[in-house]
Amino acid sequence: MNVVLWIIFLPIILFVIGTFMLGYSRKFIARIERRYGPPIQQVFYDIFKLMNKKTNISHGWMHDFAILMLLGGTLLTMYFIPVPGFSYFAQYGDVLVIMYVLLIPALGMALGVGETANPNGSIGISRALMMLAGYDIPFFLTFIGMAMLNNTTSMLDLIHLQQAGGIATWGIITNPILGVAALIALQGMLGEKPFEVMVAPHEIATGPMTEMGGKYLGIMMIQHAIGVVIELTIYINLFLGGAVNWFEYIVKLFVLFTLLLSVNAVFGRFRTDDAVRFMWKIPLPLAIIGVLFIIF
Amino acid sequence: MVNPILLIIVPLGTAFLISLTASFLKNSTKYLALLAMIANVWVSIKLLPAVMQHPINVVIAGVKPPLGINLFVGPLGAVFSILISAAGLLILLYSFKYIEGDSQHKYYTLFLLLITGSHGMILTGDVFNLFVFFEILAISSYILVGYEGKRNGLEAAVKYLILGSIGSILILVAVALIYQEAGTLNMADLADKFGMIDPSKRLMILVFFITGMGVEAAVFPLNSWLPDAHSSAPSSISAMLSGFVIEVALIIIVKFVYSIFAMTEILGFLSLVAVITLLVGEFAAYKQSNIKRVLAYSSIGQIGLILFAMSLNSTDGLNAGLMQIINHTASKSILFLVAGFLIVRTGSYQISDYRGIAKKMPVSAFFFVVGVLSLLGVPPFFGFFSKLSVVMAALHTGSVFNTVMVFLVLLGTIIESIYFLRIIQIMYNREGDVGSVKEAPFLPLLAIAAFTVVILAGFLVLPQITGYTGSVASEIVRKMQMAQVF
Amino acid sequence: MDEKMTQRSVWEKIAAKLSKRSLWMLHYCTGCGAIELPPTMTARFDMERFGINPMVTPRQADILLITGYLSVKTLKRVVLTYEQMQAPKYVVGFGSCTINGGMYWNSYATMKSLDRYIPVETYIAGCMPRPEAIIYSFNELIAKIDRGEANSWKDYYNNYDFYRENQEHTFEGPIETYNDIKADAALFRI
Amino acid sequence: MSIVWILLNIALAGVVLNVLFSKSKIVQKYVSLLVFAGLTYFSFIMYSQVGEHFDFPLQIAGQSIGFTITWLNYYFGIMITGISLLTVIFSLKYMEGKDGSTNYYTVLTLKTFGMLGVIFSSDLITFFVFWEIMSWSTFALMSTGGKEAPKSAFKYFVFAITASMILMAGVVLSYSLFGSFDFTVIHGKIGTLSLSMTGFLLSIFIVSFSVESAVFPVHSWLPDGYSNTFTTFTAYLSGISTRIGIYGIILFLFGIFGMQTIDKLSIIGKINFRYIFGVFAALTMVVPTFTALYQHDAKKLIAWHSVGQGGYMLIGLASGSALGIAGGMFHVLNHMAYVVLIVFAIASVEHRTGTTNLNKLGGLIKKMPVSYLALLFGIIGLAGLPPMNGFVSKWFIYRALILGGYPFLAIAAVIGTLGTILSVYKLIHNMFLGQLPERYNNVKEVGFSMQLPMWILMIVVLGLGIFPGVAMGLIAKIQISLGLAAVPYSLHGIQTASGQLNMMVVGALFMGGLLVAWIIYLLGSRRKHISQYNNYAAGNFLDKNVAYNFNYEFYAAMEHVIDPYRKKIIQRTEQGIAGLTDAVSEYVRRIYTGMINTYGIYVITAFIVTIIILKELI
Repeated sequence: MNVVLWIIFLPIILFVIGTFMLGYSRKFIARIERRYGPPIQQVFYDIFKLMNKKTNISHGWMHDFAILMLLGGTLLTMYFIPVPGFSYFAQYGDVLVIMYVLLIPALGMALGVGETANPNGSIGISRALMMLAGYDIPFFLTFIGMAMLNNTTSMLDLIHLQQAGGIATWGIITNPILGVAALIALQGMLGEKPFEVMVAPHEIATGPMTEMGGKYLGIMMIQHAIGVVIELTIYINLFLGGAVNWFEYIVKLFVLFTLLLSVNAVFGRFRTDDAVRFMWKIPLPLAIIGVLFIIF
Repeated sequence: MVNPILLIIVPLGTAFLISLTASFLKNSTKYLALLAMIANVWVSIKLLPAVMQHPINVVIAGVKPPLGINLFVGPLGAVFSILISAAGLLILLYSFKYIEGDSQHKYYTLFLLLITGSHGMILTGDVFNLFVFFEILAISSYILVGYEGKRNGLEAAVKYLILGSIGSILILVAVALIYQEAGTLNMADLADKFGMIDPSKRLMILVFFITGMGVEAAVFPLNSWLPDAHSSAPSSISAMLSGFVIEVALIIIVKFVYSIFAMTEILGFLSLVAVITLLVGEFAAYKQSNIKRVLAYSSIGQIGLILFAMSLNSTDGLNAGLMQIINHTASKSILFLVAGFLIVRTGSYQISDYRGIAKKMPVSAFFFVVGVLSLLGVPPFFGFFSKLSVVMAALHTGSVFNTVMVFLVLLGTIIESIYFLRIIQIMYNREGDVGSVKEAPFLPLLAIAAFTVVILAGFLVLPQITGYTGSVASEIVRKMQMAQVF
Repeated sequence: MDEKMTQRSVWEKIAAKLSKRSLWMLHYCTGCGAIELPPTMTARFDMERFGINPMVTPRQADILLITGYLSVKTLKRVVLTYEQMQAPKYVVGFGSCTINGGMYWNSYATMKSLDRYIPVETYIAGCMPRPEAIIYSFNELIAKIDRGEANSWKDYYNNYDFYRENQEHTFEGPIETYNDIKADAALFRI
Repeated sequence: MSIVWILLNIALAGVVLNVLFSKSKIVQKYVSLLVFAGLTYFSFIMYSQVGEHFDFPLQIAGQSIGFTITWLNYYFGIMITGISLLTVIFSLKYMEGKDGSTNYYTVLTLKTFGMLGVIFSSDLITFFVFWEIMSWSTFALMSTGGKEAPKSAFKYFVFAITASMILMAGVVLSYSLFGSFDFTVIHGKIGTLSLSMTGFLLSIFIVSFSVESAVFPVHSWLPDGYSNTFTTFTAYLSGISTRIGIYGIILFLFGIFGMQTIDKLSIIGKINFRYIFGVFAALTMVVPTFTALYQHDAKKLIAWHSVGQGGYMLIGLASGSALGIAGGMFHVLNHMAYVVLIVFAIASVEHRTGTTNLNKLGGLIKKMPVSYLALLFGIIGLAGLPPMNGFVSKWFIYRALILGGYPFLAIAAVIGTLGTILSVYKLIHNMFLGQLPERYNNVKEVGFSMQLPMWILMIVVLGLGIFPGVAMGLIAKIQISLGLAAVPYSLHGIQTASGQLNMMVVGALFMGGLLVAWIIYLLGSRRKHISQYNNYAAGNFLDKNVAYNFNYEFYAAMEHVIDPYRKKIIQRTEQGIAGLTDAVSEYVRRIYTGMINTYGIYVITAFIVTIIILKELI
């Protein structure tokens, strides 16, 4: 019964947290730019407005289905990630499964955008996929490193091992090099500056979102809200010892997010090849060094 | 029982008969040659079972060896006789359509002399006669190389003549030394007495003999005449020169080293030379654009392979080498014979001019492919089994040197397959157009087909073939003894 | 019109209350007025306070801000862009040029009145209007949405013939936007 | 009569009939269909004879030679026949009116014959003979098709003959070492061999199989060879032909040499034979996958992937753990299913549009939805995303690598996967998504006989993804028969002490996620489908005369990043070897100057050298 309730309410909870976090991010950026900024619940309004649009256009059935795949894939990922109090599905899939299901939304999105036949969209997807190759390699390597360190590929076990020994056994303490590498990669994963060349509104008209309007964009924003939480949670679970209760969890989420946002606020945008090069030249060697530390 | 001397006398006599009757028989002399060759094949086949029981020794002119001269027909002689006469017969059939012109009787005379020389070299039991037959073989082949009378043919013939003469002089010196030191020219007698000769003299005999014979056997670097000669001779002659003439010279070297001089110490050197010969041949063939030069260089490579197998100092090796000889005779004859009509039909030696010729000459092209596949050692053709046994024999010795050599041999095969396949691809190119080219006539195709049958059906009678070659091998590997022979 | 306004359901009232807080703006900046937008967006006036954000494609936008004069050529683009937007959509005419041609009133090449071609929700008068005026008019628009009066976009569907005729007259022939407005009106029940 | 004989005889009869009826394509078609249906049937029922052995009525070197049925070759047997049958069904329509198709079914049958012979052989000689038949028929297969085909087939041939020669050396060497050709006898005696000899012998075999399975430094024949032939052949070759090399590797690594022997071959610590093998496998995954990014031809792109995917199988085998080996073997099946599906989709497009050039296609999803769906299933499998089958086997492999302590091999696998996602997206985008060019406005979906194989494979790809247990049962049997530990599998995945995988849960959750998303989607107002020309172009008017699709140099930025490495290392190495052979040949050729005085010098030199050397010897 408990599980069923969690299944129903987990997406809603994460969605609420996610929207507030996105709202928070807009407020945060605005304050850094010495603006007043929108209210923190602004993202709710945006999503509601988009869902409430009277007309919607689509370029074909893949365009429709891509949106479903995007959100569906994200929900799938969400269930496999242990959050405080709920880790029922985490036992059926491990870090590797998470690594791979994380890619489903990206692929779904890419297919839908492809069907819109908009060159800006295609360029955006092309950039997004190249960025994916950039940041995912170091990120996955840190996954692998952590899994090897603890000799388990189950995220649940990783959390338990970190929580058992208190703060001294957190991944970021035991293996700071991997932690830093993963943090940089996470910046790219969230698509924050300087790694947001796939959206680049002034250049390619928001890339993948070019032809997305109305409820399509709305669902994308819902997915984005949940996705941000998921990606941050993965990092927390791997390196920051997971969370015992929801308070700790939310604090960790906000602290981590603020850290990333601060970087976001003061950076320009890397070109795609520069971003990929950066990812392969800084976080990847860091991750390799970290893994070497684990082996020897 | 038939007398093996017929194998020498029949072609020799027919050769004289042809030149005598040429003035009125004109081109029909070729039928005389045909009769002679058929007789030869018949004799050699009749000989085989008997020889397998016991070697035959024919004393000539009633004087017994070691003073008299004799023919010694062991399994080696019998098997090679069959090889020579069968290949000769088929090539003769091919020549009927291939050789044209008024003075054909010259061709057939020389052809039969070449056969005579080959038989003689294999069958004789006497070192001096070996030299005589060698001269018959060499001189007839010089002339045949230049038979077409074209510029490059004559040039090649002269080169061949000069180098061949050096070779025969060396052999002659060797023969003289042998007579001086051992006091005998009979092979079996020599085998008995050779060990008693002073080592430095032995060395000189060995060197003179091997280098002299090596010229004809096309061992590197004595083979420089071969690419020119084999490529500018008429294709039927090329087939013969490549098919059995160089092998005859080679087998003589091997026979002397093993069973007469009994100097198996030098076999390591020979196998090194063999592998170098192989690699040189294959690499040189790799970039040729003239089809007959490709085949000629490939013959050098194959000779290397055969010599390698035979210098392994084991019965298996000799056996494998003999099988490889059979394979090479059949497949290289096919290739040269097909190449002959490719050249006749297109008027060009250049491989690039045969683009798409398989459409116009499908049968020839097919035979060519079969020949190539067998030469490369692709199952289930005969070549596969011979190459397999070569490799097996080499690896069976267990020495590191031979293992390395095997890999070099296989490297040679790779190179060989690359250039051969390139030719096949050009022949089977779909876009190519060679104009109005006709298929080769029936009779030559029949001759080629007979060779093809050997290759294709070889593996069905494999046990029998290995049986014969095995007894040849054991004959070679055993030291000849006067007492055994008589 | 008035009848419809009064007959709004509760849901529609709530929806309007929420929707007015999020207006995404596509600015069509061929004229000089665009220079007034950066101050409106940045720290001094901060339009984002009201949930108004600049957007780059018509698919995502709610407001089409026409900043300045329109020639025949640019007007075609404006019509296309307008038709590509998702309803509900609001056109804001910025500066006198969109109202009466402004200082180009006697030019042969400029359009005198924007609302002959597409339905305009609000105008911002002035040459050029200051950011305060822009903020003010956006607030007016928000209030209008809240009241349920911002329905000019329906006019394009319902009175399409009128707009079409004016467009064809000016463009000397039809333009192909691959939008069947009348079919859309039936499909989306507008 | 045993089923192996029936199989081989049917295949041989197929070859003969095809040759006899080479004039009538229709007869060829239906004869082949019948032959392959028969082959498939008999190979599937063969499990009843597993473990039995059949001799040829012929002996070589006093050794009886023949065939045997094991679980391993049963597994490969059903793959071969199954995929051949699908290929034939697909070809029925595809080959209609194609130029140069008279040999099509003949070489296909011959190739199948060769492959069946290879996998069922129980001794080295049979193995080698059929191996040769297979290589030559592959060559024949590759040389049919387009204009470039003979050239690229030639390239294959050079590699194949090299491999054959090495294999021959290996066969003979093991005969001279063990005195037998029989696999089981050799397996029994393998322990008596010295360590260096074992390593040498194993290297010989592995190197020669590596060529057929296109392992990194010797892979370059594959992409051109596979892509220049008929597209159906591309499917057949990528799907199963390359994997016979993998069969050889499995057989020799585990069946003949055995795990214990291999683990003894250690250099320093972890750097053992398996690790070195794994490094090559890792390079095989990474390098070709990123080369695929550059391709502008759909077939070539997939051909490069079929090289790269081979790396996953090998790295799974190299990991040495039960899970990894199971993953490697399972990946063979999975790869076959999705790669053939992908190539069939490409073939369908080619059938209708006449091109596979990725820069020329686009937007076909509107015209050919079934082919699109097929390609979609295929690329999800290829990229290894859940819930398709590719994910399961890749999961096994990753897990084996991580837990086995090979992080860098694991990351190579990840890099490969990411590269795969990039290039398969390019494939599907440039073919089916984006702008539909006006010239393809009248294109139709392919007919039923071409759709049928695609539907079957789609079911297989998804079915094996959700129910991997179906294949795992067989793989567990293979592992046990090879003396390895079996993977504790269930119908939906595996279950071990340190974690489990349940594809049913993954699939169900995905479905649930889709359902939720659908409900949210329905909450919004209705949508309409619009024309592709009704599109945002910054206010520009689009119509059929405007080519606005983005597909040329899709990953230009990535190419900038990896170009330097690629050019420097890979291309130069390849050119180097070819150049070296040419140069050597040129120098050797110059030995024969054609001048008689030089030749005279040669003879004299030879004479002197012979004296010197022989003097030492005697």
